[in-house]
Amino acid sequence: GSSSDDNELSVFAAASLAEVMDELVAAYTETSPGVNVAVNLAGSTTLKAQIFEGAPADVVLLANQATMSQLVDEDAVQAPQLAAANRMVLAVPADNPGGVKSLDDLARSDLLIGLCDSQVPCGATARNILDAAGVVASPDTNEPDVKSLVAKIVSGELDAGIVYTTDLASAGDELIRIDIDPSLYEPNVYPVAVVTDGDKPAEAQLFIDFVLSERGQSVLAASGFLPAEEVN
Amino acid sequence: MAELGGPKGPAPKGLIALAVLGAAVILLPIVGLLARTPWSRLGELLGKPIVGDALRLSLITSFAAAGISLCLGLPLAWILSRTRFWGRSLLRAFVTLPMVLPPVVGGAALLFALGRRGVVGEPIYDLTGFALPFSVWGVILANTFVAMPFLVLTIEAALNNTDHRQEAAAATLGASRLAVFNRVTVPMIRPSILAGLVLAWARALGEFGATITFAGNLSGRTQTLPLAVFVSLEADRDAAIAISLILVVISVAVLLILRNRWWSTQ
Amino acid sequence: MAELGGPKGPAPKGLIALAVLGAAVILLPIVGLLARTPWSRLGELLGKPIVGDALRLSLITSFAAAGISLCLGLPLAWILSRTRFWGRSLLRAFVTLPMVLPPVVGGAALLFALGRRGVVGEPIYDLTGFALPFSVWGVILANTFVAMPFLVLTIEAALNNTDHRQEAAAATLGASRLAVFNRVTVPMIRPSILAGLVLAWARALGEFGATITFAGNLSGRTQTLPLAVFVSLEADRDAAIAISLILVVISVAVLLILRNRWWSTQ
Amino acid sequence: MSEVSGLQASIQLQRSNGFKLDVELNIAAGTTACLLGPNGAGKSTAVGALAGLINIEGGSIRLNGRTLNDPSVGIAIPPPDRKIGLMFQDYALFGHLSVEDNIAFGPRSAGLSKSASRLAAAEWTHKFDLIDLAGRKASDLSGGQAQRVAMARTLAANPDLILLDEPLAALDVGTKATLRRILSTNLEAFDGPRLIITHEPAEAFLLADRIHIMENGRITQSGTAAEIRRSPATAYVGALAGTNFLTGSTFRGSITLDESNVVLKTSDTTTDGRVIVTVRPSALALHPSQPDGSPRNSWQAKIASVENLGDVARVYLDAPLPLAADVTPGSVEQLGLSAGQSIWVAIKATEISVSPA
Amino acid sequence: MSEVSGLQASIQLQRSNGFKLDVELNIAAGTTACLLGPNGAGKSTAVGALAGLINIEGGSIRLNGRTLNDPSVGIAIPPPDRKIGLMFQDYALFGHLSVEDNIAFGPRSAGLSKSASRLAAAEWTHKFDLIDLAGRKASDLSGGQAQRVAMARTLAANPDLILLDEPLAALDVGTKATLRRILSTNLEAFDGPRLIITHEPAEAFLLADRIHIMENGRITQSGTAAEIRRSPATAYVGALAGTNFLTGSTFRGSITLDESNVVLKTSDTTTDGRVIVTVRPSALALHPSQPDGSPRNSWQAKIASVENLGDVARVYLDAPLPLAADVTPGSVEQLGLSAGQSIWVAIKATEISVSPA
Ligand SMILES: Nc1ncnc2c1ncn2[C@@H]1O[C@H](COP(=O)(O)OP(=O)(O)OP(=O)(O)O)[C@@H](O)[C@H]1O
Ligand SMILES: Nc1ncnc2c1ncn2[C@@H]1O[C@H](COP(=O)(O)OP(=O)(O)OP(=O)(O)O)[C@@H](O)[C@H]1O
Ligand SMILES: [Mg+2]
Ligand SMILES: [Mg+2]
Repeated sequence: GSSSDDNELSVFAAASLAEVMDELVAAYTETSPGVNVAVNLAGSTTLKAQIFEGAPADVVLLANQATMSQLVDEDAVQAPQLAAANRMVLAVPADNPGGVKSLDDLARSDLLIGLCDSQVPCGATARNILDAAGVVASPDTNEPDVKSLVAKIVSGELDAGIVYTTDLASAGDELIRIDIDPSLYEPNVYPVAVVTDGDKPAEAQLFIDFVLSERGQSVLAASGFLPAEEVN
Repeated sequence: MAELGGPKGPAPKGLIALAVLGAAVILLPIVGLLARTPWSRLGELLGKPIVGDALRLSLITSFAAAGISLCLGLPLAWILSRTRFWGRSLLRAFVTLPMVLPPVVGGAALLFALGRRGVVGEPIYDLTGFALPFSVWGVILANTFVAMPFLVLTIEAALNNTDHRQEAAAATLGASRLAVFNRVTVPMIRPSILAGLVLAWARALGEFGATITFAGNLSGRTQTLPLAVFVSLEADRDAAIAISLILVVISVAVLLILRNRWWSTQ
Repeated sequence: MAELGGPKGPAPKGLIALAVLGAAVILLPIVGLLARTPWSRLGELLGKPIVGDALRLSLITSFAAAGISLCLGLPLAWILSRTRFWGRSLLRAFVTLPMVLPPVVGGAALLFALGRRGVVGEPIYDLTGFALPFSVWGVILANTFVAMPFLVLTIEAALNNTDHRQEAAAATLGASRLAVFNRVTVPMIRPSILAGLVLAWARALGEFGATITFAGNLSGRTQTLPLAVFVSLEADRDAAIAISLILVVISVAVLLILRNRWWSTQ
Repeated sequence: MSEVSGLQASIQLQRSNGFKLDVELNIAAGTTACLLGPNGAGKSTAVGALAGLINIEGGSIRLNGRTLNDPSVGIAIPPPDRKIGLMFQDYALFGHLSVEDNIAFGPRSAGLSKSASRLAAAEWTHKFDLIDLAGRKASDLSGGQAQRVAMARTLAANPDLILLDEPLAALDVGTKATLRRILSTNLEAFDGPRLIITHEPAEAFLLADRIHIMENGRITQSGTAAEIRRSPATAYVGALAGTNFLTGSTFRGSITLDESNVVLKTSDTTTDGRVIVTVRPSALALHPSQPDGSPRNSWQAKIASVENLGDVARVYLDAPLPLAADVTPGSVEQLGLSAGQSIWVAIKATEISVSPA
Repeated sequence: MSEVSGLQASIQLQRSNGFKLDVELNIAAGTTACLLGPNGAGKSTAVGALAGLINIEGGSIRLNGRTLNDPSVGIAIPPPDRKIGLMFQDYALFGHLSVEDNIAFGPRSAGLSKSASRLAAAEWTHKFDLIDLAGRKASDLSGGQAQRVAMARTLAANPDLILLDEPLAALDVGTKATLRRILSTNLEAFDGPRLIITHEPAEAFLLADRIHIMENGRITQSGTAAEIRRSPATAYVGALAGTNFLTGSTFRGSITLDESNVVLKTSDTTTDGRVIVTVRPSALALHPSQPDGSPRNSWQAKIASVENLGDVARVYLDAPLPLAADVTPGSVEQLGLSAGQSIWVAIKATEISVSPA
């Protein structure tokens, strides 16, 4: 890597992990003083493109398995491990204007329904859930990322949408959470890996070890993530 | 025929050098894009139905937004340039804001104002049952919001450049301010009006953040080309590049149609 | 003192109506934004260190990008307007492209060209060990790439509006083309140069997609305000709005400082 | 200020460079006034203020009984509602429009349809001999062509008050005479007051009923051509060569004057009908006895007065014709010229010029 | 074309409206030519082509032996390298610059420093009596003021060829005479050829060594003032009133002529020194015997020839002074004027005008 600082560890992380990354880094610097972690937050695909183009990354933590697989295929990263998982819930605005009670309500045509786009993980999983539940929903928007979907539900522009558990943790009481049967789908996973071209593979592995450690996992759990072993 | 400007002499080397550098900053990345374009898969990638839908929608909404920007922005520019009122500088400063707001925030702002629960949108929705978001009108509004400031500023500057004698002459010939505007002012600044229109149109065509935030992303209804690009980026980068290429082709085509003769008063 | 334009009569009602509508399209969302701003938490939200870093970086990079755009874009506009060469229309069309490319694709294109593995970036990196991405230079470049076209088009249009007599007079007085440019042309179109500069600066200040893709999102190094807004949106929407408000305040302040007197040739 | 027609204006203002204008101008309906004065005297500023293009700070402007401008009571009618036509010193043609559309601009602004205004313009295009240029872009005209178009455009708008700022300055010798004639014919047809700015005293004397001399922002003298010639109030006015004007009818080179029964011969045998006859004071020769020789005109006259103007002496002649003759002080002495004396006056037919009235 | 100094130009071009220009213009170094012609004749086009602002399609332009333009061999020196100063008919001042900076523009372009060019400008500001205006923005000048600044700006650039397009048109009567004098003094100081466009024949006769008449894109006559007056080639030239010019020295109203030992009296007793004397042909009176009366000048002359010009007859007088006198055909008959005859010539002192040479 070309990082100006010899002690700097460059972590490329999915933007949806923005909040929890702050805490992870804080905890890690506590345990390993002297290490300076620089975090680059962007969409998983952007990160992938940056790494392909030679970006100075040491560790990469993505929000989906598919993108990581592409990095693996190109030998851009070493064997990935799973750092965490995330489940999905049905979210409705705090005042629930549509009177949504269950997944079945998503079939109602009088409601404004939002899903993630089928090309992004949360959208693909949401469609799997609907298929499995036998609900035929016609979404009014296919949001390219889950945060903009959440924002629209919070602001009341949408009557309901399928989002991650972690989103409810950060949205607080602005959203009502309706649980979805976990047997209907595979939860989304967050793979983490050492970047092949990085110039601090050892330090990179140390950081990954920390994320997978009890301390790291508890930080993730506090933000609503499931432990990685749940799906491993 | 011999008209205007005889032998000009070579353009100054310094200017050429800087201009070449400037062109390079813009052209190099485009060359990069073309170099990485998956030419062999192009047909397959562009054949998807969502591409056609998005293309149609992009054309409609970008031209509509440019048209609305012109209808509303030209008078706004004129008012800013030709009348004196309290708060004029402030108005001009605020009109510029959509340019600096991150488009996503711009979209959020639109929602706050005109969404189903918005300051203005809520009463409208309660009365008429009509909501702008998630409709093609929402896309056009979002595009107009981000595009109009470019047109307003370009035209206002051009208005400030013009000398006022011809307008004064028109007034003494009995032309009302409106007639002066239509028959003297507008023809005088035609190149800048066109430039403002192109800027607004291009900005609208490339608009992404405000649209997705305000109008959502539904193929065939609100998914424009940039949204299709963005969504594709997550899954298939090649498709994203291929779709971007459509944007490139459209805008080059439009600008070539305008040609040199539209760009000058000559 | 009595100068320029006597009694003007009221502005035409039709124009005022359209201008008001135009202003409303732009102002309503901003009012919406202000209405939803978490005023009580503002101090706390803006006190975070990343905000200060991002603010500093945004100011530096947006002004740098505007400055570079002016240095390179003004000559480019002049060449497009005042010289004739093969491919001029094509060059103009291509110069407009960054306006229509979704910024994320623009950022990708920059990576393709100037990244460490890029068409031009790779040889440079191999020779000098210097890479643009993930540095403040990368941010400035990305900003320049998206911002310069606005400046070029605005100024070219203004150049096409001007009448050539004064330039001709300067030439007969022995001024070289460069001297004519510096001493006659530039002063004549000062308002449009300023407008182009403001457009470019504002576009750079609000730039997000190309920056995050090309320069990354490293707090303190490449994270500008819009990127901070993006990150905050993921976690704390209120913080995002608060940060956006800084953008609003900066740009209103800059535009108010420019005041009316800078906007007109008077 | 109770007159109901014509222009009554009193203008006080200051330009940004500190130049102060303070003038009073009254022009009766149906009459033509000329404004004469040196460069920078404020002539263009004054007409700009009348037309409403420059704000006045004091005074008032009344046209046909209607107050157009009066800062003291806050009245300031905007230019298009004043119906005051102004021909700019630098033309200010609409470069993007054709000559025809420039001329049709006024009629069109008055509410005529496109075709009706074209028709109205065609008339003026014809009057000002611009038919060949009608389709040309106004930006592609020569200086003199542009001036003619500007004049036609102003008159075609049919204003209540006509202001012409140096209407003939760029015209060539031949066109100038023709156009002065066209102009004065067409001005006659306007009911309202007319004001012409000029540098050419001869033009002023030919066109104006009344002449106003402006110097350094003030009117220093007003009066008819004869009054001003007779008693120039300032050095500038004195320098404007005095010229004699007579009216009459001419036929084949013989002029029957209105003022007396003297018949003058002119070398201009092509102009017939009502004319203004101009005789330069220096062209008149005085003789103690009837002269022979080439001068075709001679008559006996009485001297009204003799004025010494320094280099020249001006001899005012009385019956049968009121004329001023300039001679050298030496001649005055030699011929012993004095008031009441009888003297022979001679003038060559080539010195008698006529222009259609 | 082997001369090495002066201007040798032959210009062929067509403007976008179809107007065709085809002229030849040769001006020797140190001499002044005037271009006279009706509106739209192509005068401004011709000087524009000389200055390199309008492309020529045929012909060539050579100045002091250097080829500036020759389409046949592809030479087209751009305007700034021609060292040809052009004063535009509509001034084209830099509105955003002060009067001083407008005048300093040429010196500055020649490479002088800011302060040196200001100094150079100051000299011209002084010569053209523009000191009071020096700090003013050029956009805020009156018409006549702007014209003076434009003239000073052109001369201050110290070009090899000076082209002035109607330099005196907007000036008031007083300023015009003064400026004509300033102009001719300063033109003398330039080594190169000078070309002045004007509509005022008197101006041309006063300023020019050689006059070129342009009509409809062509030169219809070239020659000295006397040559052109003597045999006008076209109706237009004929209409330009012929005026007699003599040179001499004057002292207190007595003119000693170069051409002969006749002493002329003029009423202008303030001008002293070398002068150009102008005498209008129509001011000359012919008498069979010595006239008495006010005319202070009379002498006996021989008639060289008599020409009938229609309305007037022009009598060319020979020794002692070569003058043309206009009389009516009637006088010719009555006095029986014919070549070889002796006749008395009289002219009033007030008709003799002098201007410093
Ligand atoms: N646009 C302007 N701004 C400020 N001052 C001006 C402007 N135009 C003219 N002036 C000044 O006002 C005074 C009067 O100018 P004005 O144009 O009225 O003169 P004028 O009598 O028309 O002269 P001319 O015969 O040269 O046209 C002059 O001192 C002139 O410099
Ligand atoms: N910019 C132009 N484009 C096309 N044709 C023009 C342009 N300017 C002038 N012409 C035409 O060229 C011809 C010659 O014009 P030019 O200006 O040379 O005349 P001029 O002799 O200077 O007349 P004036 O005494 O009126 O100034 C005219 O027919 C005129 O209409
Ligand atoms: Mg004037
Ligand atoms: Mg001309």
